[in-house]
Amino acid sequence: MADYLYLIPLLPLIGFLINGLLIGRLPKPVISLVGCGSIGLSLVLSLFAFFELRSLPEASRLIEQVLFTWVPAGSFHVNIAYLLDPLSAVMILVVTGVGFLIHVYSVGYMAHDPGYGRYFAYLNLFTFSMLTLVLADNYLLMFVGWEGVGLCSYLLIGFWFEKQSASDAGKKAFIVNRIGDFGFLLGMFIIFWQVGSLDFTVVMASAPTAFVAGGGLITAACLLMFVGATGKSAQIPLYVWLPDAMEGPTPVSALIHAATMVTAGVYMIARSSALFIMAPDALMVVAIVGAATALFAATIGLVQNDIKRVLAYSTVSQLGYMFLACGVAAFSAGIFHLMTHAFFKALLFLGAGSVIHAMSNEQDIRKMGGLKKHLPITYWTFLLACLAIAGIPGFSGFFSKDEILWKALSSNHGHLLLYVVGLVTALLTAFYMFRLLYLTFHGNERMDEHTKHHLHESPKMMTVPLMVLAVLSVIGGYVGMPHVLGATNYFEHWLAPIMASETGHGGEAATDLHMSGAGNTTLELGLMFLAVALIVCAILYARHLYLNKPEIATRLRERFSGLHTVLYNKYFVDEIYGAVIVRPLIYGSVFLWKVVDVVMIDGLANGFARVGQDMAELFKYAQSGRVRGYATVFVAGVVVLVGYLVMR
Amino acid sequence: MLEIALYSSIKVIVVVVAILTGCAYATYMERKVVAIMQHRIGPSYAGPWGLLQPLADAIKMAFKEDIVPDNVERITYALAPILAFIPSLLSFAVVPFSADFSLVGREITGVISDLNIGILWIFAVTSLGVYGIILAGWSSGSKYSLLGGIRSSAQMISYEISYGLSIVGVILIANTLSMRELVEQQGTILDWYVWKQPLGFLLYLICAIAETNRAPFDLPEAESELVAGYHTEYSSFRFGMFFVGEYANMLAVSAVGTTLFFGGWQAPWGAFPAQLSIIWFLIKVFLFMFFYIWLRATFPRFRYDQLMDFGWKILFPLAVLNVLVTGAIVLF
Amino acid sequence: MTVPISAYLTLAAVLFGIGTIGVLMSRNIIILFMCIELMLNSANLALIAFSRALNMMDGHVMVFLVLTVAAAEAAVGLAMIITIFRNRETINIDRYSMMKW
Amino acid sequence: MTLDTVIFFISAVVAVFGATMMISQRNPVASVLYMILSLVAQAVIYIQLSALFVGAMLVIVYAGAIMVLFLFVIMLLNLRGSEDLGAHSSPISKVTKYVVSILLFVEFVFVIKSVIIGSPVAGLLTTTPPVDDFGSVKSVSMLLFTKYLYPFELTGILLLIAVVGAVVIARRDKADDVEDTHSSTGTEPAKTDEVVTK
Repeated sequence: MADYLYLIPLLPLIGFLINGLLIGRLPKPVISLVGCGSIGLSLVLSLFAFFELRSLPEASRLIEQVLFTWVPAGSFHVNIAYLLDPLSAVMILVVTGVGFLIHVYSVGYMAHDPGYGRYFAYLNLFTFSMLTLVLADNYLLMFVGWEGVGLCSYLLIGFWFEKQSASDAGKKAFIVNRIGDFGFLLGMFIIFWQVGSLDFTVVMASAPTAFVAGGGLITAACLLMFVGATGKSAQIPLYVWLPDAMEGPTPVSALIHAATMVTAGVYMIARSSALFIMAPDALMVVAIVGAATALFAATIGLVQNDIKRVLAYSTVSQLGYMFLACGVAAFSAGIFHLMTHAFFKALLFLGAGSVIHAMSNEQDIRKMGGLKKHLPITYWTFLLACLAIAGIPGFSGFFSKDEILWKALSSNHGHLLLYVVGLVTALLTAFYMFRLLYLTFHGNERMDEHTKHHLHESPKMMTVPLMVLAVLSVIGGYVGMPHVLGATNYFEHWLAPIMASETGHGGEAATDLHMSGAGNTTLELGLMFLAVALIVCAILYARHLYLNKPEIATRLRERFSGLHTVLYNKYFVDEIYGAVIVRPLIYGSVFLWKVVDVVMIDGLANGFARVGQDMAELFKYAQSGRVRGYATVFVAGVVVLVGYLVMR
Repeated sequence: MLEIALYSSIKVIVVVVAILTGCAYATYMERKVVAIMQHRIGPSYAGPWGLLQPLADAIKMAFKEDIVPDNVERITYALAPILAFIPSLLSFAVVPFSADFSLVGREITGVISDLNIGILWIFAVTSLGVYGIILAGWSSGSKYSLLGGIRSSAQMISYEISYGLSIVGVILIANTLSMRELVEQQGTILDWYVWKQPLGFLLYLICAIAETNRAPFDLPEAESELVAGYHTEYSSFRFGMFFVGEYANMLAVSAVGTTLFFGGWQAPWGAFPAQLSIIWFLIKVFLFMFFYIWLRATFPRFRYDQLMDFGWKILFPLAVLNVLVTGAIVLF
Repeated sequence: MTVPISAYLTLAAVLFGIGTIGVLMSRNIIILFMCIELMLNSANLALIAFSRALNMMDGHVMVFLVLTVAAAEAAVGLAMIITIFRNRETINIDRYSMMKW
Repeated sequence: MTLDTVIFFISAVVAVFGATMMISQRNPVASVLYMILSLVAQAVIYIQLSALFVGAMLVIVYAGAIMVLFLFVIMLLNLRGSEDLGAHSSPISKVTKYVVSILLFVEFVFVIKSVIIGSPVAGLLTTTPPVDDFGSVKSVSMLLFTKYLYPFELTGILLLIAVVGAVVIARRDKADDVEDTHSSTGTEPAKTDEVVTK
């Protein structure tokens, strides 16, 4: 049963090995075939696995495949084993599905890059790592994938390593991720210490007995793991790497920094839901950080001029949403938003890539405009994505976002403040997304003549994935329609068996509301309409500002120039980090280098060497090179030896 | 005890005298045979048919002035001819001349000493024979002599191995190292080991010629290249000793070859009066000597590199092959 | 036999001592080499004497093996001497001091 | 004085004389000759000890081959003992060397006196006659190819290695030859000048 499971991560690994070991020796079509084909096969297998899982009875939807024992150290026993359950099934579908589309898109996008083979090798390695992460059946193997995606993101962000900013961004991503990883590791240690195992099934099953609910230990473990999640999923305070990561090729941004890798943190928290549910304090932290990040990033997104940067902050903001969902114990809502976000954010990035491609690598939206007629497919798909992310009813983003907002208010862990922040963020999101849309595709053509001359719609290889993603962005949400609209929330139902709920029993999450009755339904519907109305207003205001009366925007900017500067410079967070953390670190390092290392350690080592040298200088005369001298010593030795034997 | 010593001494003296005479007449024989082969007459003035020529030579050598050049190593220079001469005499100690016979009521053995490692003795002694030549070449202080000496030592080392291996076949078949037993095993002409060891015999013959520095292997004294090689600086009696030593060596290897491959003193048909069996020994040795001289009259000299190549690349592998094949046959 | 084994052993010791002195004192590498051979031979003599005394042939085998080793040693050693002499034009072992610091 | 004693005495004296002369000669050829003398004397002692085969081998291998090799090398290098080996050693080191050597000898004698004499071995040589076949080729070979087969094979390998090693060490490289001729042609005039000025 599903014994092909291991093939799902293995195929990309094979693709990586083929492309990686034969770098520079394969023709481009072969590279493309290997790169896309391996992911495509993984996708097919994932679909098989998904349907196989679906055919099982609800209670036993869990397929575990143990390949071999990895670490057999006493009581510490770790397998290389893959676990397929509803959660990981969703994840592998998202990863392989979106990943496959992005691979295909990359064939067109990277067609003229000299590092074509390397690019696909990295991409495959990344997919392998991500699949390992989501399919792992224990924390340690998950950590392997976790580190793997970190490594790949470093490699891919710095793909154009000849560019200083790109390699800096790569390093930044790596280092910031490290900090988070450290927290994750510590959290893992606490879990192992208490539970004695790292297997998900064991941990989740024994968590209620191993930990005291709401106790300090479980809170610490959850917070530490959340630190890891903030690193990987770009939350405050470790979000700084993500906007810089836009230095990589655009499909990479789409794959890593929008659709898959950044969701690892959300996935991890959802995976550990049984633990988090026992630590309300940690959940609260998660919710607050998520909400704060969502708002914070959205405000920055308002004023950015780089098309990819806007999208990057949008990603950070949307990830905040997901954490908000997790923080109010609506894990399935978080995963739902993860999925829909993967669709439309990938679409947005790929669309941006298409624009950049057409604009000869120009990324500044102030120099765009009026691209609608030049790039019709890109425009329409981009528009669909914008509608989706803004939360217009009927599009996927609406369902997931609405669910999160409702849960933020209605959940046991929810709060009015969280809801308000979420709502404001939604408004801001709609606003800046349509600002982006209008500036890019509508209005005057502000690019120079040369670029204008070269404007062209992207090749089929790129537009087809766009269209597929557009379809997904639109219909992706219908699997999770809210009850209030009279539909069945298939998605929540699907995930219910493994998502911990307040009562500790699976399958009841859907009815887990502390308010009940018709009034409740009315409230939900009312809020839904309120949100939609506000969002539509925001969109219209954006249209007013950036399409009809651009001068108002300029005037606004001048009036609030102080605020604008702060926002434009991302609240000076990078600078603050630089002053508070990096600078002292450098001074400390210089001290260690100049004083401790050079003077003390090197001095000690050199001193030993000096002593040895002086001794050698003294004793070298024994090595006269005169054979007879050696022979004399030798014979003298024999004399002593025989003498000893005789006298004994 | 004393009696044995006495008889042994008598035997030794008889053998030594016989060998010296034999050497003397071997020179006569060589001159005559070569002369006839070259359509000359050879020595004919001293005595009937020149038969006293060796005596005349001996007298001449003994009375010529003994010239010792200035820059010779004197002790070595004096020692060299003796060293060249004595080992060949010593090797006769284990060669059986005749069957045991009784003379005036006494049992007389046909060998001076029947060592059970007779063949090894011969090898030990002949391996010492090279020192005469080497030291002569060295001590003379002349470059021709030195070249002769070096050539001789290299030649000896090269051919000694094949020489030793060539008779291993015989030893393997005979299962003894005693010369006497070897002869006794070769009762009739059919038992001669030359038939069982044709390759071994051929190798022995070639190596023996090389070991005795005879043509075509006479590079240490090659007249046309080195004047006279190792004995260029020798004259008078010392030269005579080299001269005699060379013939004594020839006689020794001939005697050993006879013993090993041709049944020694055994008559071809077997039964023969013991007292006269020495005749067959002499006949066979004579034939060997004749063959030697014949070769000298026939073949030109080897070039030095040819000599080395021949020794190492042909004789040595063949000798090893001979030993291997013989060993395999004896074993199975 | 009337000669006691101690006489043979003493002779071996004397030869060994002479060899030792030769090795230590001789500056001529060829003579030095021969002294080593002499020392080997003195050991051989002791082996032979013990063999005879104990009526065991094992000592003879040992001598045989020692002879082989000596032959190998001489071959390699002399080859080295020739090579070194080609470069240094000397057989004075004290001038073969290129192995020093 | 029995015959045995006489033979031993004479051989021992000759052996020691040869060895002593060997180390005291300046001329290596003379050294070789004395060495051979000593070896032959030792061979006589071997034979006196019923080691016929090994004795013969001693003469054949040492006197017949190894010493010829020494002579060959001496002649090849044309060493006449004329090279001034100088007196570089300090008196102290000279004395040290003598003292060390003599100490070693004294210790040996002491061992012989204290261990051998008085032990059961001491009398064995004079009382037990050699067993049949003692020291013959057959009996030595039997041991060699049965009990000591592996050491025997190992020494065979050692010899092979030594042969290869000797060839490799003593061979002149072709490239060296070319270089030699170049350099010799280059320096030849200078050399003749030197000779002339001398």
